[in-house]
Amino acid sequence: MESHENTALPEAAELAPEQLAAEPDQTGTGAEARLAAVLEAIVYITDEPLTADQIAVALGEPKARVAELLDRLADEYGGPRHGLAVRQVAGGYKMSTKPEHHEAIRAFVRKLQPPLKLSLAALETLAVVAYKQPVTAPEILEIRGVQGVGVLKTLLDRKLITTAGRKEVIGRPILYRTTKEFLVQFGLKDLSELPTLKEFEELRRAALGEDEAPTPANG
Amino acid sequence: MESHENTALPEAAELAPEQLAAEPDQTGTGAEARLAAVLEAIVYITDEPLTADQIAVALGEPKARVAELLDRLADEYGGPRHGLAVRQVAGGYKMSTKPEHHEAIRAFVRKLQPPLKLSLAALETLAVVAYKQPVTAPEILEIRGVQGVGVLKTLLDRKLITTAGRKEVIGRPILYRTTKEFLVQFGLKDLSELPTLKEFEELRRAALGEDEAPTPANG
Amino acid sequence: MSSPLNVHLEHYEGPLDLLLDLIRKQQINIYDIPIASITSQYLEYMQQALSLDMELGAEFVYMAATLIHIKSRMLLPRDPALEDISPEDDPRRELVDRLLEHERFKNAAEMLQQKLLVEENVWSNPQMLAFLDEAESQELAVTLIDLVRTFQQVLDRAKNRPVYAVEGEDVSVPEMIQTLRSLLETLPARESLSVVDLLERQRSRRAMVALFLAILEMVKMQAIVLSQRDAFGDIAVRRHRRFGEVFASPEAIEAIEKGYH
Repeated sequence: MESHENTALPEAAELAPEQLAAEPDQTGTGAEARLAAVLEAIVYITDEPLTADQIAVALGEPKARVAELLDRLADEYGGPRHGLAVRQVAGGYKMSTKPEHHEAIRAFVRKLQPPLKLSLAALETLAVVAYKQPVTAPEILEIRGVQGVGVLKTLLDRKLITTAGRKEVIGRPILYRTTKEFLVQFGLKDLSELPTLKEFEELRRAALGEDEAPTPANG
Repeated sequence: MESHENTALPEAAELAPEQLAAEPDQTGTGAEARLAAVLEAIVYITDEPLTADQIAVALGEPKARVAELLDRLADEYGGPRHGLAVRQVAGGYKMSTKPEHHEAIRAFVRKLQPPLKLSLAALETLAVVAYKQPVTAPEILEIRGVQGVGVLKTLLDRKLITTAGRKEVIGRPILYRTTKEFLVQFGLKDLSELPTLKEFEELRRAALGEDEAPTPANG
Repeated sequence: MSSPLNVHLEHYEGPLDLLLDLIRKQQINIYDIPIASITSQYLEYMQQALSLDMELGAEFVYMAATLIHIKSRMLLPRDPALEDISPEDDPRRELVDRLLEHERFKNAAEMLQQKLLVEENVWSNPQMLAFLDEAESQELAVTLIDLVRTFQQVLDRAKNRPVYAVEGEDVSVPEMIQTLRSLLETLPARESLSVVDLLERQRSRRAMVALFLAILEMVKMQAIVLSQRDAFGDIAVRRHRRFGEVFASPEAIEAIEKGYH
């Protein structure tokens, strides 16, 4: 229950000394290397280019020294072994990928097998199909209370749902059900492994009971 | 806003090794340096730790070579001159700042991700899931000796645990296991990196045996 | 003997936490717990907690009973002859095992907390977005839990949706009985419908009320049977064995129609 929200140093030092202990040698090259390391981390973490002056002031270090180390950092990353660059942009320093690798990176991102990602509308529709299957498009609309048949196509394209005949009512609408791919994506052996709404409700109610509502005296 | 458009590379659509090397020197170290650079860029941009295998497949490069270069990258960033680290987390590689510079960096961090606040009850439950997985809610209650499954929902909501089918006993209770997100949030390479429960026991016994000092009142 | 609890009453998550604290604070050998004094300290804690209106779960009471039981077993003299034939386990054994197991997980929780502490001081700044299509970046990585949660939210939304007053959509109780009747007729024997589902399918509050009354009427007519597996669980509707009989005579429906006009 303890709060480590603000700087956790005192505690931290005793908890994981080798990882968090900051100080050791402040002299000579040790301090220099340390400042260089901090500058690298700062250039990495900030999204807006910061000037050497801004960084120096915030760190309480001499401006000349900071500027010199930043330039050295930019030089080092300039070498061909690095896919990253530290460039001067708008008077400040900023880390980014090198332009000559952008095609490679973009192709890489395209080829990545991403985790199952769905828009909220698609997720809602998938959830309705999963729990109400077989189910028709009008029934899905009815439950979701939102228009949007486009997402059905998305789900069909992604092979997460498929058709399952027609419902014998007026208009004979197509029925939809989830696929084997759906089971694979959600790590299910079969549909009976889907948590029931009741189970989910129980957890939710329990969570409310424990976290918020003060339990009445003596149960 | 940014100029990744001025790429000199022609279509690097399929990332065959020959195509990756833009410069004339196609042999030996040139291609190697280029792959190393691309790997650095990839580790920099990805939001989720990717395994060497995933990266190798997407790049169409030999796995062993990619793994070796990634390890070398991690080694290089391990040095004290670097404020960044390439760490193995959740089986993959992830770039981040080093923990020992946190005080200096904190001032520059814009989007402070909210720290993962977990109650002691939640941490205990998480520990039980981590060590006993896959495990059911009743089994967790048994070990903790406390009623209350509400924390399970907290952990599910935070994606630290997920369901893992059902146990084939009466009632078919849901099984729970920890997620990749759990490894990421706790900075674990994989589950085997957790100390064994026996080790905890030994630590405690050693502490009691050598040192008769009263255990500090916790709090 | 002074109690370790005198200073202030700590809050314990459960009885195992309380027992462990008693044992560890007094540096008691966990393999040889003086069960009589621990039991009295435990009961003293419960009494104090009670007097302060502190909430203690049922598991605290259950543990008290367990402690007293162990204590009584330890007091009972054992026949030495019998002891030779089948030596009895230490009555404390099971409790000690549970305490040790619990303690191991408390330590594991502490270890996890330390790991979190380190991670809180590490920052990442992934730049993936620049390389993603806009559509992709708006999508969410989803898991099974998201699926259930989303479905729950859809249903909640459906329940809270403003009821549009659709003229002519409103149904009377007799009409609803007919609807239910045809739904149930096509249902395989022994299968049931969910009342929650049926209610959710109604488009207006009036229709929901009509459905509800229709169900009650049909129970009275012995046309349907309601069952509920768990308290607060969903209610299932299935055909009564007299289902066919009831609807064979038109009088039954007529009587209801009169009643609602």
